[in-house]
Order: sequence, then structure tokens, then C-alpha cells
Amino acid sequence: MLNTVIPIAYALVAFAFLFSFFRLIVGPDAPDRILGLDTLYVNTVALLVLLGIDLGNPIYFEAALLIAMMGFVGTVALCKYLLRGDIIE
Amino acid sequence: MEALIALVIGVLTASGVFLALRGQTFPVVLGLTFLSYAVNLFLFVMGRLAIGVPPVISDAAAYTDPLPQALVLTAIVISFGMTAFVIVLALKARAELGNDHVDGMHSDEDAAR
Amino acid sequence: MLEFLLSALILTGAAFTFIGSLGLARFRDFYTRLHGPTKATTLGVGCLLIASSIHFSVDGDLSLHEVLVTLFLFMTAPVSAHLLAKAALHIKAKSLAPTPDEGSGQPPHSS
Amino acid sequence: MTLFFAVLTPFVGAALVALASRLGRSYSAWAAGAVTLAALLWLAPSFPLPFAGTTLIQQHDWMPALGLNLAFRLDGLALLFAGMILGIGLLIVLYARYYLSERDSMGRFYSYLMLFMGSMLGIVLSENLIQLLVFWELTSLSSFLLISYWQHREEARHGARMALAVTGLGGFAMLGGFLLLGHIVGSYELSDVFASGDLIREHPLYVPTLVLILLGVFTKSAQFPFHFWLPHAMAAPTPVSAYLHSATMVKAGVFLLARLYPALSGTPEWFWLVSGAGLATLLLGAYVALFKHDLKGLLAYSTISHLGLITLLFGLSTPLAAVAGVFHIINHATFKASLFMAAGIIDHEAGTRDMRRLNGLWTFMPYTATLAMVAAAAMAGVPLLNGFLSKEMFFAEAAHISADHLGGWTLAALVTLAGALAVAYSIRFIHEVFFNGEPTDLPRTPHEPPRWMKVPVEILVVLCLVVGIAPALTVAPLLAVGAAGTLQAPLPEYHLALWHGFNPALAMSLIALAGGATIYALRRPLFALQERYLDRLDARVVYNALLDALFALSQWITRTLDTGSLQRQVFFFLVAALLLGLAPWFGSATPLAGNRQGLPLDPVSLLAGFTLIVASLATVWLHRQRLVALITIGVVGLVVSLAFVKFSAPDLALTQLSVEIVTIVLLLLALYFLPQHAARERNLGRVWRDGAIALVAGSGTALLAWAVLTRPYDTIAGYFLDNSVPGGGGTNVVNVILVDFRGYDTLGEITVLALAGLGIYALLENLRLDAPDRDAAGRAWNRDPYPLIMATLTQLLLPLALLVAVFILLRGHNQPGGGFIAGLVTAVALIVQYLAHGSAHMRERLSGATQPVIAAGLALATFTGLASWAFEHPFLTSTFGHMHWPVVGDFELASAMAFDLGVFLVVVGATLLILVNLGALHDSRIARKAHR
Amino acid sequence: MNGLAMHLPILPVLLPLVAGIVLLTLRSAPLAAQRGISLAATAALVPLALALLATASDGTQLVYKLGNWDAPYGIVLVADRLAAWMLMATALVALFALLHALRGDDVKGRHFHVLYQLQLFGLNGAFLTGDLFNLFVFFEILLLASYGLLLHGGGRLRVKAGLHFVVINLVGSTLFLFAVGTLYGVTGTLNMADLAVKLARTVPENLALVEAAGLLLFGVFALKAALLPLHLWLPAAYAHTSAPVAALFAIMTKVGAYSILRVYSLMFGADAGAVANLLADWLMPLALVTLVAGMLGAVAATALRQQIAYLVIASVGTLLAAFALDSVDGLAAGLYYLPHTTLATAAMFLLADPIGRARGERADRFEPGPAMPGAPILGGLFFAAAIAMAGLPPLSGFLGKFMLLRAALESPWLTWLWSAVLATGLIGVIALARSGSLLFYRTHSTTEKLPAPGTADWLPAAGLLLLGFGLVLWAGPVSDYATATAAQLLEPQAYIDAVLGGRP
Amino acid sequence: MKRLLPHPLLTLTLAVLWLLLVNTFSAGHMVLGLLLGWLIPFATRSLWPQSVCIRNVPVLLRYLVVVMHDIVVGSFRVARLILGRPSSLRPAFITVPLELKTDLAISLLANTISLTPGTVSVLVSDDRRTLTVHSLDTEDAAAMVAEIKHRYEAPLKAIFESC
Ligand code: NA
Ligand code: NA
Repeated sequence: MLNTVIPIAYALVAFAFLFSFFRLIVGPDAPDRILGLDTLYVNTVALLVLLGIDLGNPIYFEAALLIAMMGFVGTVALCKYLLRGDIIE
Repeated sequence: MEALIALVIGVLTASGVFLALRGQTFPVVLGLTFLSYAVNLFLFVMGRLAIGVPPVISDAAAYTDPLPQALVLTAIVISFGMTAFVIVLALKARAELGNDHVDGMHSDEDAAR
Repeated sequence: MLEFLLSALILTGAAFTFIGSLGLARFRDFYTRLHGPTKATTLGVGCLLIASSIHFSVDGDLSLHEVLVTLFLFMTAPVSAHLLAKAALHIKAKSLAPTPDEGSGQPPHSS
Repeated sequence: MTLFFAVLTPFVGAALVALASRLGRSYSAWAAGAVTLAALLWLAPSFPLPFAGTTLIQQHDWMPALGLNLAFRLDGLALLFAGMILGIGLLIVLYARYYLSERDSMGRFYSYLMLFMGSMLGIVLSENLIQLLVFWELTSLSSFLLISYWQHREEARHGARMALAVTGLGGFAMLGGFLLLGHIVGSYELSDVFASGDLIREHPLYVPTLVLILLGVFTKSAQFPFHFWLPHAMAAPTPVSAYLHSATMVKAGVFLLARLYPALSGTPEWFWLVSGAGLATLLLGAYVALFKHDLKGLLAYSTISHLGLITLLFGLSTPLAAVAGVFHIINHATFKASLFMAAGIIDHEAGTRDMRRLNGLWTFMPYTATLAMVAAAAMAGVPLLNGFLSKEMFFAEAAHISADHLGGWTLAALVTLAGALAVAYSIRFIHEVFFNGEPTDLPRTPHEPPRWMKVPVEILVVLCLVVGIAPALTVAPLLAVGAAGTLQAPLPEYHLALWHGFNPALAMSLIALAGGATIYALRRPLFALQERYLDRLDARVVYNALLDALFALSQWITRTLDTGSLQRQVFFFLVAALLLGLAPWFGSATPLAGNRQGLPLDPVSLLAGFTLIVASLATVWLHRQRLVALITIGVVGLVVSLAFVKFSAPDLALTQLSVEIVTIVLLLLALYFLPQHAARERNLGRVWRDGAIALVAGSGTALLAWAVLTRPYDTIAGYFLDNSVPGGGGTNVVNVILVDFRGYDTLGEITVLALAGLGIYALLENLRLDAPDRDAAGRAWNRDPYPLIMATLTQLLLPLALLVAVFILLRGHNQPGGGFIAGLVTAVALIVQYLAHGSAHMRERLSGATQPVIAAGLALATFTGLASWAFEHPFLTSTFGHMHWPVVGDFELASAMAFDLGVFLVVVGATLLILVNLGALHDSRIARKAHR
Repeated sequence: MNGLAMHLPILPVLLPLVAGIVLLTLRSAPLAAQRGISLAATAALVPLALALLATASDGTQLVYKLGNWDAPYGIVLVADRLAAWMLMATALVALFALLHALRGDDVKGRHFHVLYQLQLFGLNGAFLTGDLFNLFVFFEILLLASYGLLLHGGGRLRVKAGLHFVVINLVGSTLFLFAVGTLYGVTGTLNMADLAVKLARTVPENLALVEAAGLLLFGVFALKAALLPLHLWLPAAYAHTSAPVAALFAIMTKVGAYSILRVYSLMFGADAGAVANLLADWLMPLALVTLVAGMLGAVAATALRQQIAYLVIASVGTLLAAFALDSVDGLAAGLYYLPHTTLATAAMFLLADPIGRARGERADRFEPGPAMPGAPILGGLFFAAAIAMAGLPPLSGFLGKFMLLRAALESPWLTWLWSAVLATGLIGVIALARSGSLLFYRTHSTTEKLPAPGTADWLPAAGLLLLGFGLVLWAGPVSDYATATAAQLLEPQAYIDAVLGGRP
Repeated sequence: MKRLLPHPLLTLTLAVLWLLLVNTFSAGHMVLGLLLGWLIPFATRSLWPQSVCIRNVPVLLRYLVVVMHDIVVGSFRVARLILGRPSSLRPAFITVPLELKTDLAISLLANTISLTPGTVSVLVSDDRRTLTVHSLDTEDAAAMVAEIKHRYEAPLKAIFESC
């Protein structure tokens, strides 16, 4: 059962990835693009979790954790840039 | 898969080269970042591509080549330091030269000398 | 039974991930786009993480560290969304609904 | 050692003389005299040897393996020249004492003079050719100093540079010539060279050797067409001219002709080149001398002419001609030195050297006039004076050769013409200076010079006379020994006497005397002709044109290459790299792809690859919208980390992810101070060109990667996999490589990071940038610097993030992670606090001292490495062990962990240093404003 | 061997590193203390280099296995004659440049001494390493330190030059990694001795690939060495940085030259089988063109420091022409020329500083200026330095040139090399005579208050010149050592055996 | 005590998180977890708010359950809207008057709103008296405000603002 579910899940997440990327490229405004990037990061977490389950190797967990953390930091920094220009003031 | 990776390395290099040849500091920095992606990926795949065999000793039968990974790690750190430096230098140049052209000029015409 | 649960979780998770991003791609203004990723995607990834946790716990030792990522995502997603919305409001991104004033948060007089 | 010391003495003396000048003006002169005498004394004991037919050779090892030793030689020729150099040198020292004015630095003058004297002495006493060349170039250098002695005068500076350039040209050519000669002979020692005369002359490299050496000779001895520097060198003080242009510098060239005569002469090439140049110089010099209004100019061209004469004699390649050449060297030195000194006296006393103004000085300085007249007569070749004797020998040889060679009497006629011209300019020198009416408009009223200024002239003039009258009793032994030294063979039959009976030579002498008088009498139409047409013909014009061309060419090439454009540099480098990378493939049988089995392509990878490519191209396309480019490049970084994950490199993925975010934060910090948008480029040609280069570079690297990836390879990786646990105590092989197998790389890597931090810190000091008060679209910034929700919640995240960092640090040795990633996570966690709360808030709560953290990290890593010394193991040797504590249980401790902790600290310190200081740029500006 | 002697090869690397760390720790200590530490650490490099020279002089190739891992798995340091030679040159230049810096340049910005020590760490590490990737790492260290030093003090032109220097070198580093990566991808090793063994066995189907990697590596080294047309970074960088840094940079181009010599004698030399003599067609023409272009640049220069910078380029051409001869005599000539040109260039840069200052606002520009105070001593030293740089007797430049020309006698490049070397020699004389004459002779009186140079202003330069004169006085032993070094480089098997311990 | 152990609750939380992180529940890691749980807050104590007071733990637990339930429900609702016709949406900005005073409580409320049915917190007014929320599909704005205040704000006030 997992063998059929996982490819479907891959496909769904891949499309999610593509949609986010589409928004990132198309914009039109900077917040749209940042939101696209942020979602792309979260999609990547999903992808990594899937990969971990698929390969049966828990070694991808740290990458997922870090992506979640770093995606957040990136979004915060980019938003702060839009709001204030100077991100560390 | 090898062809895709080769293509990706090529695109990264091409983007890096094009941007590194621009006249303003910011695209040059982006170009250098691209080049470091390209070369890190290149150096990494010199250990050949392998899926699901990370070089962490377990009861697995095979492992990928760990050496290029260690080299790339070193290279990433170094290029991070370099990128940071060049970014700050770009700011310094902006302050000293009055604009963000790499040669301290305003127009493309001047730069095309 | 367990495999069924696992499959259901994975499928649900993937589906929500998909739907969240679909909303991002589909909707017509920034503020409506914001909802998909903030809720659906977060829940989707959460489901996948729980699936992973179950998957690895069954294979060997208890694997609960996925909870950590989930926790982390649930803590950060709303903050990101808030900041993004604030930024959009600041740059006066196109909005289907009349936008409130940046300082007081009051709706514009016209509405 | 005596010869070596003789040469060394003037060099050491130069310093003494300079020091002596501090005691007083005369002390320099005394010291210089003493130095000259000392050199003479070193040589004196050896003087009898050449007369006894012995050649003294002294050797000292210097670079024996290269055939370059200090080797000195005292034979007849060397003796003759050494005597002239020191003897006339002594007279010059005396003369200059009175010549130089109060304003001139005595110490500097005599010091240069001693340098020059030592160099000259070195040339003539050298046994080794390369050593000879060393002294040869030293004469050029010291004469540069002497000629430019009056450096405030433009003609002195120009003259000196010209002399240096022309003689420098010769010197470099001669270096080539000597190297070839040494190559042919197998030794640079003159003894060996003399013994290999036939070998040399028959060698295929003979002609290039000869030409190169002659270039040296001709430039130094001012032979046509290199003669032009000499008149300009007259800008030197007259004692210098008297010394350099009579007995020494210019004689170095003819000395070398004489020196190498046994080895190189006797071939048609030698004959035509040497005597051809000599004849041309003889005639040209004599002709031009006639028209010079400047006394020293006249003497200079006369010198050129006489050097031509000597050169011509050596070119004739007969032993008798060589003897005549040596004889004329002696005679010319005596009369020309005295004439220069006389000219100097006139200049000194009358304040000008212009013969159009100098008239009738006989009435003011009859004694000096008498001396000058005798010397001039010697120069003209008047009987009873030494010049007559050697010139007659010259005429005889010319006549003799003319009889033998094609062209019949042409040579005889031409040398007679030259003789006539010499007579004419000698008459002019005497007549126009001492007679010819009253002086016009002289700066001062001339009178006789001080007593001791005349003495050197007197001595030389007396020598001219006694040699001229009784050669056999005076100069004969010296000439014999000098000629023998030249020929390195038994001397030919010759007879030194005033009267040789009626012969062609006598006829030629008489014709020359009569002709000279006639020419002088008819000088006015000649002068008019000369001034009208021929004055413009000057080799200096060619020299200047060449020099101008050199400067123009240099400037053109340099400016064409170096426009100060970075883009150009990068472009050159890329093109060079492409050429280098592509070159081996042309005409090579190497196939591009190998036969290794690849991995299948899966849809998700394809999607990721597609995303990366689109994001890259989007970045390139949108790079002028900078924030957008930053976001798209973020995607690229993310996908690259995904590739690391996919292909079994979790450590790399973690590192790439963390670096990515820090880089984006950095770029955002920077972007604030940079333009948000860039204008479209107007130079589309450049865009296309760069696009093409990018395409080729991209294809090149893609193909390179493809070529490697499709090939099998053997690697040393197996060793690391096998030894990681037993030898390194860790299961994460990448980490074990980083902290153990190749810990040295890592030490270097963290040093780079520390350096980046410190360098940035230094860069940021005093950096002031204008902070824009509104964004790119012209909107004012948001009023809320620290949004509440962000501030509150990021604070909650800090301990969590730090916990993760510790986790990553501690497990790095066995699982993906390690000091670097942990350091970045820590730094990022702290940076988020800065983002949320601002620098001021953080400064209040956290000591901003990141540099001690860096230092501690570096120190920890280094001293962990050094600890292995205690166990007599090399630097960075690791150790590990398993511990058991109650409650806690089993765990492993490895020295590599301490090393990794060092890495962690450096990363945290450096990253924070960079980000926080960059973030504080704006802050400091506000603070500054507030302060004002 | 035990005690410190056992660790001799790594001491020249660790000493500056530890000094750098100590200086960073004590960054708020009194200036005198910081200077003392920096100076002591730098001075101590001289006896260390001497000890290594003494050890290497009998042909010993000390191998230091870092982490006690055997080559080719771990990184090794190899202290052979060449490495010791480079260390010596570095130590001497560094010491005198530092002495010059102590008269005030070191306090014009932050962290001068830390950067300086880490620069030495990078340089010495690069000269000693036996591992290609480690060479990359040390290149980066020395580059980043040099960025910091180059920009030390700031100023418009300096920042622009620094930006160019940094960017071009970053592109260069990228290429380095591409080349190293390819070599690893084909041979599976990084140790240079092991690479030499493996490269010599290159199969025909990998030949072009390996050659491409080898040539790309050459591109990198050529950039560092400032070989035409990759020299454009150098004139501005050297001309606009501070004097002691420019003097220290005299050794920087030599790192490129060193790497070319090391890599192409060891890995692509005559014994390298299919990949033998890889550079044969490239190096000599490029070197000669560099020599000519450098010298023409020196003629075209409009200021003294710019002129010296171009002379550096010319000297790189000369040096690499010597190496390109690929014979014992040729390499020996180059190895003799190397310390000469390093010392002379450094001295010249150190002199340009007080000269520029003594000329007031004219600085070192080639235009008539005020009569400078201290002209006799500065002029005398300039004269000596110019003689050395122009390759005139009796200084070491002449001997180097003599050895080079002599070595070329049997070369097919004889005519080209001789023409280039002799002609540029003359051009150099003309250029330097012009600048000396302009700076020292063509002066006018002035009311400008010009500072008279103190002893400290010229003493380090004089010291360097004196050292250069030592190369003349002891030309015999020095050239013997250079010849022995050359012989050692052309017989790489001993190096390989020493590193790999005789393993295949 | 306060000084040495600034945030006992946090220490415990971190220790638990550590065990989650290392995925091992050995004694050694418990010790290490507690150690880190103490060390990290201690080392960063200057960056922490004076203290977080939590009363009413049962309310907290009930609140968590409610929120989790709402997240799931809210996600399904949003999913339906996403899959439906975008033009049928009725987006609106809604102003929620705030009674909460503390930073933490306001932030948590905002977060909760963002995670639950069709709303995202957009803005806290400068005077902190109102919270502006964007609603994806608005039927009755007033009812929505009431629901938020009742369902989330009240318990949060009870948990964090009753000391
Ligand atoms: Na988020
Ligand atoms: Na140099």
C-alpha cells in the first residue's frame, strides 16, 4: 500500500513545489514572492520527510529541521527588509 | 541523472559567469555566489552520484565517497567567508567611490572603455 | 492497519501540502493567497511528520523528534504569515478587500 | 689578492672620500689622492712582471660552478691601462680640487670619481669576461652619476641618461656576446679565450658573438652610429670630461678591442665591421669637430674621431696596426686630457666655452695658452709631438693596407682627409680662443688659473713633448709591453723614431698639415654650408625619435591592456580559462564520455533540476530588480541543498542551508545601502558578448562534469571508510575527515572565516553610508521597527534553536552535523534576535565581544592539535576513548570534539562579528547624527 | 628525532598562527606589546627557515604527517629544498616589511598584526604543503589575509583596487576548485606525490581530461603569478596599498610561480608519462610576453609605485621564463632570481614610501617636484635598488640574468629569450633612469614644509638591499643551493618516495 | 534560586525537547538534557523576558486541544475554499478589539488566529487595542470577532494574565 501511496505523495508534493515556485517567479509583488519562497521551504520539508520514509533512512531529519528553521529566518529577514529596509537596526 | 547534474552545473556556471561580468557590485556578488554553487556541486559530484548511501558508518553495505563531501564543506565555508568579505567590500566601495559600479563609474559608456 | 494509517497520513499530508500551494498559485490577491500556505500546508507537513514518526518508531526505537519539527512549524508559520501580511499592507499590495490603516488598524472610512 | 685589493681600494675609498668631506672640502681631494695612490701601491710590486714577459693571474672562487670567478690579470695591456687610469686619475684629482666651486659637493664628486676609477681598473685587470662586464657596467653607472653631477641642469640630466641608455644597450649586447664566447670556449677566462682563437673564428656562432661584443665596444667608444651620446656627456664638469673622454670611459671600448684582438681579429667580418665603423667615425668626428663652437664640443667630436682612428687601426688586423693603435691610445690620452683641462681652465676663468665669444685670450693667460697650443699641436699630429708619431704609424698602415686591398688609395685618401680636418679643428681651437681679436662679452675677466690647477696640464704637455721628441727613450718600453699584451704574441718589427725617411706616411702627414691649414682658411663658406643644411643631421634626433616611440608604444600597449576595468580582467581570465580547458581536446583521441553506468532519472529530480534552472535564469534575467534576484537565488541555494540530500551528503545539505540564509541576510543588509534597481544596460553588444562567454563557460563545465561522471575511478576513499571508526572514533566519515584525517584543512578553513570576520571588521571601521529614508518605490519605511508578534515569538524560539545547535555540535562526529553547522545555527538563532529586537536591545544584553570568541575558537582548535606534541605525535594527531560514568552510562570522548568546538566558536564569532557590525552601520550613523 | 626538532616542518606554519591568535586575544594590549609579539614571531621565522634550509641542503626531504596519517590519506607537509628556499625568502621580506610598518602604518587600521601573521601563516602553509587541496586552502588564507592587508588604511583608489583584486581572485579560486575536482574525479587522490604517480599512469581515454585539469590549474597559478594577460589586477593593487603591504606582496606573485614550479615539475614533469611536459608549449611564450609587457608598463608608468608594480610583472616574466627552460640550469637561474627579485621589489616599495612622503603633495608621481629632504640617502638607496631591479652589475639582478641567459644557451628558445631579456633589460634601465632623474634631479625649491625622512624610514629598505648584496657576495653557495634545488625538482621520484614511503 | 534557575518550566521543556531531539531516552541523555535545559536559559538569561507566569494549567490544556481541533477543521475549510471558485470568496479585514495586555498573550492570540479557520492576523494597532485580521471568506464579521474573543482570547487571558 505504501508503495502506491508514496509515488502519489511525491507527485502531490512536487506539484505543490511547482505551484509555490510559480508564485515566486510570477509575483507580482515582493510579498508574493517571499510567500512563494517560504512555502517552497515548507514543501521541501515535506519532500524530505517523504524521502526519509521512502528510503527508510532517518538521516534526512536534520535537514528537514534546518530547512524549517532557515526558511523562517529567511522570511523574517525579507519581510523586515520590505518593512524597514534596515533589517538589523 | 548524471546528464541532469552536468546540465545544472553548466547552467549555474553560465549564470555565474554572466553575472560576474556585470558592471555593478551587486550582480557581481550574485555571480560569485552562483559560481560557488556551481563549483561546490561540481566538486561534490566528482565522488560520483549515489543515492541513499550517506557516508555514516552503519551496517550498510556501501557508502558514497566521503572525501569530496569534506572538501566541499571546506569550500562552502571558505566561499562563505569570501562572499561576506566581498559584500562588505562592495559597501565600502559604494562609500568610497560614490556609486556601485565596480570601477567606480556611472554609465556603461565609461565602463566600456 | 498500521500501514493503512500511515498511508492515510501520508496521503492527507501530501494532499494538504498540495492544496496549500494550489491556493498560493490560484488566488487573486496576496491576502487570500496567504491562507493556503499558512494553514493547509502547515497541517500537511505536520501529517507527513507524524507519519514519519510512526514509520520509524515501528522499525526500531521510538522516533519522536519529528514532533519537534512540527512544533517548530506551527510556531513559525503564523509569525511568517503575520509579517508577510504586514509587509504587504506596508507596500500597499493589491487587495480584494479594502485595506485598513497601517497604524491604527482601523478600516478605511469609505467602507 | 693584490690585484683584487687594487680594484677594491677605490670602491672602499669612495666611502672614505664621502666621509672625509665632512672634515672639509680639501680632505675629500686628499683622500681621493691617497686612495688613488694606494691602488697604485697595490699594483706597484707587480709592475715589473709584464716587462719580464710574465702575465700575473690571480683567482678567487665566487661562483665556480658557473665559471664565474673573481679572476684578475696583469699583463702588458692591463698594466698600460692601469697606469693611465691611475696616473691621469691622480692628475684629475688634483685638477678638480681647484675646478669645483664652493657650491659643488666635493664628497659626492670624489666619491663618484673613485667609483668610476675602481670600475675602470676592474675592467682592465679582469681575467674573467663576465667579471669584466660587471666592471664595464659599473663604469656606465658611475659615469651616469658623474655626468649628472650638476643635476639641476637639464642637459646634464639628459646627457647622463643618454650615455647610460646607449652604453647600457652595448652592455647588454656584450653580455650576450660574452656568454656566447664563453659557450664557444667553455670558459670565461681570458687565458682560455686567447688559446681558442681559431676555434672561435671558425665557430658558427662567431658572427653573432662578434656583432654583440662589437655593439658593446662601439657604444662605449662612441663609434658611429652610436657616437652621439658623447658630446651630450660634456654636460659633466670638465675634470670628468677630461678623465672619462680621454683616458678612461671611452677607452674602455678600444681597450676591449685590444683585449679580444687575439681571439676575434683576423677575419673579414672583423675587418669590415671594425675598420668600417672606425673609418666612418674618424671622418665624421673630425668633420663635425670643425664646426663646434663649444670648446668641449669640439674636443668631444675630436675624441670621437680619434677613437675612430684607433678602432680603424685595430680593424686592420695587422700586428703593426695594433701596435699603432696601442700607441695612439697612450698619446691621445695625454694630449686630450690636457686639452680638456685647458678647456676647463678657460671655462673656469672666462665663464664661457663658446669660441665665438672667446677671443684673444693669449693676452690674459699666455701660459695656459702655450700649454694648450702644444697639446693641440699633438692632436693635429705636428712633428716633435707624440701625436705625430702614432698618426704617422697610422698613415703608414693605412697606406700599406690600401695597397693590398680593393679600392686602392681610397682608404689612404680618406684618412688623409681626416688628418687634414684634425689639423683644421686644432688650428681653430688655438686661433679662435687665444687670438682672433678681442673677447666679446665674457662673464668675467680671464686670468691665469691657480698654480696647482696648471700642474696636471703641465705634466701631460711635457709628456707629449718628450714622447714626441725621444720616443725610444721614453715610451718605447711601455708601448712594447702594452702591444705585447694586446697581441699576446711576439711583437712585429717596428721602429719608434721621429724620422723614417720619405715615405707615403710622411707625404700624407704633410698633405694633412697643409690641407688642414687650407680648410681652416676657407672655413667661412664651409660654416655657412654646415649651418644651412647639415646641422640638422644629428644622430640624437634618431635617438630621441626612438625613445619617443618607445614611450608612445609603452603607453599605448599598457593603456590598451589595462583600462582599470574589472570586467575586462574577469573577461580575460575567463577566456584564458576556456582556452586552457579546451586546448587539450583538439586533435585528441580522448572520448568525451566514458562507459560508466549512470543513475536513472526520476521525476522529482527532474522537477528539482527544472526549478533550479528556471530560478537561475530568472535571477540572471531579473538581476536588476535586486530583491527579486535575491529571492530567486534563494531557490537556487535551496535546490542545491536538496541535491546534497538526494545524493547522500546530509552534512553538505545542512551546511549549504545554513550558509544560504546567512548569505541572504548579509545581502539584505548590504542591499539597504545599494540601489534597489539598476538601469537597463545600454551596451547590448557587451551583453551579447558576455552571454556568449557564459554559454561557452557553462557548456564547458557541463561537459567536464559529464566527462568525469561517465568515467569510472579509483579513490583513496576506502581508507577513510575503513579507518573512520577504528582510527578516528567517529561514524560520520565526513566529519572525521574534517576534524581528523584532514583537520589541517579545517584549521585553515576556520582561519579563513576568522580572517573574513576581522577583515570585515577592519573594513567597516569609519565606513559611513547614507541610509535611505524611503524604499525604492518612494514609500517611507514602516514605523514599527520591532513588530510585536515577531519579537515575542522569536524570543521563545531562541532556546529551542540553541538546543538544536548543541545537538548538531555534539553528534557531528557520528551523525550529520558538527561544529560548523552548529556554529551557523547558533549565529542564525542570535541574528534572529537582532532582527526582532534591534542592535541596541541586544547590545544591552549581550556583550558584543565576538573577537575573543574567534580567538578562543582558533586557540582551542590549534592547541588541541598541539596537545599531540606531548605524546611525540605530529600536530593534530587525535585521540579518543570510551568513558563510563554512573547514571550517565557509556559515552565517547574524542580530542577531535575539542577541535570541533573550536570550529564552532570561530563560526559563531565570525558570523556574528560580520552580521552585527554590518547591521550596526546604520546604527552608528544615527548615533553620530545624534551626537552632532 | 624528538622534541621540537621532530616538528620542525610545521613550526613555520604554527608560529605565525599562534602569534596571530595571541595578537587577537591581546588586541587591546599596549601597542608596544603587540608590535613586540608580531616582530618577535616574524623574526623567529628567519632561524626556523635557516634550520629548514640546513636540513634540506643535503637533499633530505622532511615529510611531516599531520594527524599522523600516512600519505596519501592524510595531509603531509614536505620540507624540501624548494620549500625551505621559499620560506627563507618569505621570512626575510616579512621581517623587513614589518619593521617598516612599525613606523606607523600598522595603526592606520584594525588588526594589522593579526592579518600580517595570518598572511605569513597562509604563505608558509602554501609553500610547505604536499596536498593539492590543502594548497587551495592556504591560497585562500593568504588571499583573505592579503585582502585585509591590502585594504588596510582605506582610501578611494585602494578600495577600488582591493575590490578588483578580491573579485578576480574569487573567480580564480573557483577555477582552482574545478581543476582540483577534475583531478580528483579522475585519479581519486589529492596528495601531490600520489597524483604524480597516478597521473603518470594516465590511460589514453583520460588523457585530454587530465590535461585540461592540469592546464586549468595553470590558469589559476598564472593569475596569482600575474602572467599576461592575467596581470591586470596587480598594478593597481600593488601601487595603491600601503608600503609594507606592497613589500610583503613582493612574495605574493612568487606563490603563483612557486605553485607552477612545484606542480609542473612534480606532476606534469618529464617523468610524467603521458602527461609529461604539459606546459612546454605555454609557459615560455607567455613568460616572455609578460616580461615585455611588464617592462613597457614600467616605461609608461606615471608614478613610482605603479612603475615598481609593473617591474614586478616583468620580474614574473623573467622568473617563469627561467622555469620554462625546464633544465637544471634554467630552474637554478630562476631560483636564484626569485629571492633577488623579491628582496629588490620589497626594498623598492619600502623606499617609495619615504620618497613619496618627502615630495609632499606630488607624492610618488612622475612630475617635477620640490627638492626633497633626505635626497642623498633616499637617492642613494633608490639608485642601488634600481640597479638591482634593472639587472645591472654588480647586484644580484645581474647574476640572475646572467644565469638565465647562460641557461638558455642550449634552448630552442635561445633567440626569443635573449632578445626579450636583453631588450627589456635596456628598457628597464631607461625607465628607471628616467624616474630617478625625475624624482631626485628635476626638482625646484619650495615653500612647502616637507618632512625629512628619519632613519627608520629607510633602514628596512637598506636592510633588504644589503641582503640582496649578500646574494652577490655569497653567490657561489647560493647558486649551488639553487642548482641543487633545481636538480631535486627535476628528479621528482625522490620526493614521491619520501612522501609515499616507497609505496606504489 | 531564581538566579540560578531562572526558568524552571523552560528547563523542563528543554530537557524534554532534548530527548525528542536525540531520539533516545537514556539516563545519560536525561542528565544532559536537564543540564542543557539549565545551561541554555542561564547563558541567555539576559535575552529573556522577566518571567512568564502560567496559571490555570487545565485551561491551557483545554485551550491546546481546542486550537488543535480548530486547526484541523480550519484547514479543511480553507482546502474547500481553495478547491472552489476563487471568485466566490468574500475576503475582508476585520478589526478585533483586544483585552489582552501582555506581549506574549497578544502574540499567541495572533498566532492562534492565523492557524485557525480562514483568518490571518495582519496587524496589531500601534496602541495595541485592536488586532486586524484578514478573513478569507467572511459571512458575518461581528460573529467572527465574537467567536475569536470567546474561543481564544478569554482562555489566553485566564492563562497568562491572571497573576
Ligand atoms: Na512559515
Ligand atoms: Na619582483
